[in-house]
Amino acid sequence: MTSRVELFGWLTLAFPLAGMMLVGLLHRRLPGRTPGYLATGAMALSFASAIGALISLQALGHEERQVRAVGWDYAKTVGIDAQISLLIDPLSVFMILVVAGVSTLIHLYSVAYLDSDRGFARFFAYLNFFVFSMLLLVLAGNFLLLIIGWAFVGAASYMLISFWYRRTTATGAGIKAFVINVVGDVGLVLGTYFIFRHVGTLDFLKTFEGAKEAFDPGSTDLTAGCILLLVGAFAKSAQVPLHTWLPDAMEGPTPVSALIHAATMVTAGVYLIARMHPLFELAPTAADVGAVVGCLTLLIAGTIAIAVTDLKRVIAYSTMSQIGYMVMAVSAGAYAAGLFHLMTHAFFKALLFMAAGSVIAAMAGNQNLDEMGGFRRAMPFTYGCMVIGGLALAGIPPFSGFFSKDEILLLIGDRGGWYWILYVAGYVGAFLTGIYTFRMIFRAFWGEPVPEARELEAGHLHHAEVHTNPANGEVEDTDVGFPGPEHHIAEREPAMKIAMGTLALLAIVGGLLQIPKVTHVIDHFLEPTFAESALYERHPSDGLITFGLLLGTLVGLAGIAIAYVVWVKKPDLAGSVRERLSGVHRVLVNKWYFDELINLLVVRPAQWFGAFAQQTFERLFVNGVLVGGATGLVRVGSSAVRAAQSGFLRYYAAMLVVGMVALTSYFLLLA
Amino acid sequence: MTLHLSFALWIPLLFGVLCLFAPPRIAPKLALAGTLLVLGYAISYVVDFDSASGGLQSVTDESWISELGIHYKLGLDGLNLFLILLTAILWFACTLWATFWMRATEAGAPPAEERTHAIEKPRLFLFHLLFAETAVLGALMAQDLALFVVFFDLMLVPFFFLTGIWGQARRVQATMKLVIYTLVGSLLMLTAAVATGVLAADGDNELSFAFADLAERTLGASTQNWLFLGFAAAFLVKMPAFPFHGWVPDAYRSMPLPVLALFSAVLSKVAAYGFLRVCLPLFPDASEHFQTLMLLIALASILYASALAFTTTNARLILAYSSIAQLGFILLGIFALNGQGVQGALLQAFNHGLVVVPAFFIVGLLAARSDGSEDIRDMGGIATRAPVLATLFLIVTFATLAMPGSSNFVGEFLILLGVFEEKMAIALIASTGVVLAAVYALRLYIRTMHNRTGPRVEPQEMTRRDGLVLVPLVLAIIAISLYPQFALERSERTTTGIAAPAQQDAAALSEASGP
Amino acid sequence: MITAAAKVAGPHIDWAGLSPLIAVLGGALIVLMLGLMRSRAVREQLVPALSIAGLVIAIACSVSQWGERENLLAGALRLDELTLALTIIFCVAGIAAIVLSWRHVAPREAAHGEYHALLLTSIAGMIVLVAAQNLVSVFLGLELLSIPLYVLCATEMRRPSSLESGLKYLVVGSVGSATVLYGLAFLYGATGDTDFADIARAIGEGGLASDPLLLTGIALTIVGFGFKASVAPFHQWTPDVYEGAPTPITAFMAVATKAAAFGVILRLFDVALIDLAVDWGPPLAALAAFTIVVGNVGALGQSSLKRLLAYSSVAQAGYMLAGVVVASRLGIQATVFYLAVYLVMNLAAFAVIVARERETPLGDDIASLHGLGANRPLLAWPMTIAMLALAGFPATAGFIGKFYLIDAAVDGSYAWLGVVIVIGSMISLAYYLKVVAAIWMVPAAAGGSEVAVASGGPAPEPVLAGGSDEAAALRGQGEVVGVAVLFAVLTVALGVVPSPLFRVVRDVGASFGLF
Amino acid sequence: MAIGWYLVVSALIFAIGAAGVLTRRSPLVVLLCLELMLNAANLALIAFARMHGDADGQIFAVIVMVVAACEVTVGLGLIVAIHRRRLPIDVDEMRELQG
Repeated sequence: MTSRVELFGWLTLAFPLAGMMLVGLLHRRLPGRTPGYLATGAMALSFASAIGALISLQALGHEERQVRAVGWDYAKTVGIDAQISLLIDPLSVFMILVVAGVSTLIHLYSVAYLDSDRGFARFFAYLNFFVFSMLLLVLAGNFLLLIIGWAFVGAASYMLISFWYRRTTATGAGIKAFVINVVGDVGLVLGTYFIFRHVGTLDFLKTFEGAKEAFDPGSTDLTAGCILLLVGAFAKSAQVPLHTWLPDAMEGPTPVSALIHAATMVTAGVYLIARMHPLFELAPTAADVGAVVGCLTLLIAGTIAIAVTDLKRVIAYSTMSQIGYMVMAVSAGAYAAGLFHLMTHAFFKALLFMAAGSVIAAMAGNQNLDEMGGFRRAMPFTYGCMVIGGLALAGIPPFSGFFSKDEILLLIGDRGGWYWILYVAGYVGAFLTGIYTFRMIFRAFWGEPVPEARELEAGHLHHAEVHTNPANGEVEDTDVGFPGPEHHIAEREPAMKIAMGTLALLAIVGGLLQIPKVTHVIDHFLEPTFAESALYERHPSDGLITFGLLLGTLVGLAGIAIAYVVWVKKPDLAGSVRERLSGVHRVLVNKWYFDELINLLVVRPAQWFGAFAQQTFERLFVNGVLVGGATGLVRVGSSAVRAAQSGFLRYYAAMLVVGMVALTSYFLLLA
Repeated sequence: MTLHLSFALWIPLLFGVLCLFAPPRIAPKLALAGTLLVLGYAISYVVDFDSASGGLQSVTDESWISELGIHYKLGLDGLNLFLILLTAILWFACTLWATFWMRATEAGAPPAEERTHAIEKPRLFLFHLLFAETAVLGALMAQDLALFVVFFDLMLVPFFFLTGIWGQARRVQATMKLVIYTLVGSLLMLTAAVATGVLAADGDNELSFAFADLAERTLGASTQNWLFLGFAAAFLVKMPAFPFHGWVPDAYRSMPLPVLALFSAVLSKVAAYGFLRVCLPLFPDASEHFQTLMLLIALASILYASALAFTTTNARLILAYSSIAQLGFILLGIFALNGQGVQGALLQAFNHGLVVVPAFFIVGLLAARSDGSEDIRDMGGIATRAPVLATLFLIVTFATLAMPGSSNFVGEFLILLGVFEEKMAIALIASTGVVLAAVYALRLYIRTMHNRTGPRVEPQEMTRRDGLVLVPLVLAIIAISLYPQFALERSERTTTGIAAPAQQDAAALSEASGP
Repeated sequence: MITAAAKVAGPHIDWAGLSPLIAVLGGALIVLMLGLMRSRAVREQLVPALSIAGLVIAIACSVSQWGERENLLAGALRLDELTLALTIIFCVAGIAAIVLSWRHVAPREAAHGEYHALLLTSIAGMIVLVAAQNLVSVFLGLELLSIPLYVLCATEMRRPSSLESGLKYLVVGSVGSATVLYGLAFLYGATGDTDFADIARAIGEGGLASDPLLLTGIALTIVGFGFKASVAPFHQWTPDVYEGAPTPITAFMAVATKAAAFGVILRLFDVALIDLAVDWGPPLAALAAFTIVVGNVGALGQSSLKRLLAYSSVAQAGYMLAGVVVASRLGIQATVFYLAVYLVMNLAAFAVIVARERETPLGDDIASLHGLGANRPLLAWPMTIAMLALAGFPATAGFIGKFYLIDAAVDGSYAWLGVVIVIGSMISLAYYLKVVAAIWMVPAAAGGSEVAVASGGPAPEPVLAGGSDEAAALRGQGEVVGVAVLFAVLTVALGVVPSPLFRVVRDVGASFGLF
Repeated sequence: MAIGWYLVVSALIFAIGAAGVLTRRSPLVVLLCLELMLNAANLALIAFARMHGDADGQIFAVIVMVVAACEVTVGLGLIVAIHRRRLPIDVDEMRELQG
């Protein structure tokens, strides 16, 4: 029985890998869209095996639903027990279902969306590789393999962000994302050291078993270790202050943003915290750090999202803020709720990105909200999806986001104590969510139709005659390394329609899995993983529940209302508000100056040191003192000796006599 | 006693001499045959190796100079096994690469990309190349201190010629600087070696330089200290470690590619190997005494070299400095003085060698595509027409920056873990080196392969011929990344044995210092 | 009567023991006579041949005498392995010098008979000197070796510099001998004996340890012999004389004179004055260090090869002095070993210089070696090997020699002297490698015929112009190339299988009965 | 009579000889001074011989005289050769070889 679970686990991993290999090696021979369909097929199979894993796992007894599948010894030496081993338990199965499922749809979407790109095959090879890495991450059975998956997704994200690699903006964003992710990796590694040091094993299950004995409560090592793990989580999940890469990551093609920077990779941090819950529960301080940072992030991101005018960046910041919710949740012990929100968020956020992609396509690659408007009539389907996603995001019942978000807040509120602050902040965040989501929707779809919109209504998809990089306006050709010449919108691409439709459906009904007092599917399913957790499955009082649900709804609606007033009813109001709060607005537009801060604290000093080493230290010390000094000394001696070699015979004789006298007198002194 | 180590050791020299007299058409084939033969031997060693026994295997022990107690003693153990394999692999690869350029020159009218590095006087070149292999193998196989010193210094001779005759601009000054600078260290080592033998013999028992005998005869702490420094000087310069890297820029700029690849991939490893073979077992007290100093030097090398690497714009130098940083990590691992550190260092030595060679070759190809310039400001956008090359380079880059999943990562993981257990602060600081590595490695990749196509750049895919060298190397990287255990399990017994003595008196010291 | 006549028997003379000396002196007389004959064939072919024959016989006799230890001529001379070994060295050097000066200008200008006779006489003087165990015979030998050399230096009478070197050598040399003589006088005065054994006994009886006479004597003898061995600061004649003298004679002096000087130093200090080692050890060590530094530093930046080798010979004298300082059997063996090694290395180098002097108009300028590697392997390789050997690279005799010396130094608790030796070698790399670079890494265009035209120097024989045509060159001066190759091969051979030489020096060491 | 005086005298002669070698520029005079130095040694030898009352020193001295004669001969020969080449008879002019 367990063997079948293992088999399905491996298969889930194997298919994307195979897909990548196939597409990568055969890309020359595969005609037209076949690479895309090949990759999509691989994903579908992977999803199927994930379901297989689910079924065969559920078939197991309640206790043995934690299956270790060992591949081979990886680094089993001098006290280290690193193996290629998977841990297949409800949590990981939950994750692979979400990941594989959403990925399949996004692959399908991309088949159409990137149709005309010269890097079509490469794109799908990367995409498959990413999914493989993500699945590896969530299936990893020990720290080392986790770190590997962790880094692989980082690499994949880098490759996809700078997929249009001839755009300097894209490559810049790519290296930024990668380096920050490496910082996260390092955090993870060091955290692992701290834990390994006491537990003496890298395997998850053994670690969790051993942890209680190994660490005395409140042990500083454990706290340090957990905080370092959090560093990894923050870097990956774009939490303050390691979030700056995520907005830039929007340089990548829209499906990438949908898959990696909304649905899957960025939620890895949430998964990590949930996976490490036994450790975090032993180190409450670290857990609190996580909760607070999550809370901060959701607020900061929410505020920024109101100010930015780049369509995709709005969604990116909303992603940050939603992940803030999840991190807050899992750090505060609301594991199931956090993961539930992770799932629903994957649905509606992917949906939003796809819709945005469709709009951007209609705008011929232009992402600026200021230049959009009035697409409502031109793109009804996209509009519909966008609205559904928006409602889900804003947490309006009965859409999925409503249930997941509010459950998080409920459980946090239920913790009592200072968690009330987080509770309140959560609702503030929800309010902001409503505003920025519908600001985006109103500005893109309502108001006066822009020329592109009119052209589309006239039945012709706008194509820019000169292709430019929306970020910096550089002129581009449409060769490999740049976006392809044609654009594709949902209205005209069945593939995109299917993908978006499915997700829209999920975004609507997804919430029904876990309705307070009614259904507890997720709770029950995940229970084996969190069996020994103290914080799991608390039941808030009915009063709190009803109050929370109401408040959540109201806050969401209020946000939407304000957005409506400001951007539809009185379009000039926005301007005047901006005038009045110009200071605040500047801070928000500059994203709270985080980039500048990091520049000042890290990048500049490093560059300065490099320049100093290169220009000054090398020249003066390494070559000057060490090399030059020695050789100089020898040169001086040489010239001295050769000067003494004057050629005067009598002088030589003199030297001889002098030496003689000196030596003799030495000996006589000896006597 | 078995002879086959000696075969592998002398075959290259033999074939080298043959190359010298063979007709020009045959010579390259001869050289390839020789290196291939050695590779075959090396593989057979790995296969036959018994990882269960910690001791020496397939030992050859003859008295060479009985009057000086110098033995011609060769042997295999976990320390040198994979370095020998590395040497064999890389020498074959580089010889192959070199022969290509020779054929090109004989064909005459070299295409654009061969302007940069065509090789005249191929037979002499091959002789020196193979001579060098013998020297390196000798240094790795030697189980006698004096013999080790002999081969260690001998290594430099062929490289002196290879750089001086076939190098690029300012080659003579560069090669002079290289040889003198590195020999300054080696000569100090010579004295230290002789002193070790003599003082260890200590009059009563007769003079012997065999490692086995020396390890038994323990020296006084103060003696150990200055002897240790003598050896450290040689190894640190050769590695090189900060601040003894003054010779690097000139030498790396002017060496011909295959030579450069070998120098940076193998010779530096021999230096690191020297620490493991000589310093730790023979001077345990001194190793303990200087541990902090060496760790700090390693740390400085990592950070400083990384800083240089992300400021310089010469592609070769970026790789050069990255190697210094990598060697810094290896040094770090060695002087963790515990099993993890040494294991990691050894694995990392193997990995880095395997990675840096294709890296240098790719840089060569890139330079050829950007009108011979090795300045990354003149490159860019090459990936547009060279997807395969780009992919290979991407893999190599990721390996270089020790991305988890690469064997390099396992190496660094073990190294840092080892140091973490000994000196936590140093490990924490050193870990920033990993981040810096990401910066400069990706910078190199992006500035050459990505971004807008440079004005003088003519992107084109690599030829099948280049693939013949690059692809197998990359496959090897992937293979070891999938199963590093393959190397680790074979070296474990020896490395733990080596780290043991230093650890013991580390414990002794702590007890002494403790109440 | 008859019985009376029978009573008056001459003193016992061991002719066999004297045979080498007799062979050399006899040869000298014969060639002197033959030199007077008219026929060119006799003078130019037979005379050299006969002198070589004489030396060969001398070598044969010495070999046959090997193992004998006895006093000759009423204790004036000592026949033992030291004498024989050094005799062989002198004879080999002499043969080489004769071969090199065959078809050379020097013998043509000074008539062949005289030239060779003087050479042989000087060798005889050396033999006497190293065999001497009596102050009188020491002085006799010293002058017998010096005076012919004064003349030989000046034999290229058409070249002013030759005469200059001759006179310089004569004057400074005479000051040196006067000093020695004065020193010997004091030794005699202090001990009342001229025989080494008696002197040693006298000192052994004590009371003389701090006798000013004795110590002054020692000081003066050190100066005098130091001068002969060109120990700084008494070395200054060396560069000038070496440069001015005919190259074959320079080669002979460089090797043989040094050997003779060290021979007598060993005998005097390690036999007669051994008990005062504590007194003369430190100053001698200081002199050695000073010599090493001065010699190596002075050689830097020399453009005349002979001058360069002169300074290098100063440095080498410093190395060998280290072997004397330690006053141990190991030291003696190391010194003698190094003398033998030094012989082969230098003769190879000088042979090449002679060859190039004849082929290019550049004389012994380093530029005369440019492009040698490309065109003249048979000259390039010997010179390269010689230089690397002098620099002490492994796999050459030079390395083993240095190794042995350092071994002796450390063993005699003069470790710091060992360090000085290697520091000296570090500096020496700069100029030895410069020569190698000139051979291999500078194209021939830089030197050769163009310059000949430019400088308007004596036009070289056309067939040899530029020296590109190896075959013609071989016809032109095969014997010189032969010498070069032979000694180069010996250099490498002794570097790889030094054991035979080790056996010889062990016997030599054993002949000193007093350790 | 004390040996000391002899030694003092011989030392003086030796010094004078050395000084001459150092100061005089004509090779002929230099040769003479060399003779002085050698003979200083001779004086010392003979004095010591008297002191020890054996013949070794005196034999030694005799031999030294012979050798000295040879040395001078060679020296004179060289000077003649130099003169023949029309080169200046002055040790300070002979510094073609230097450095």
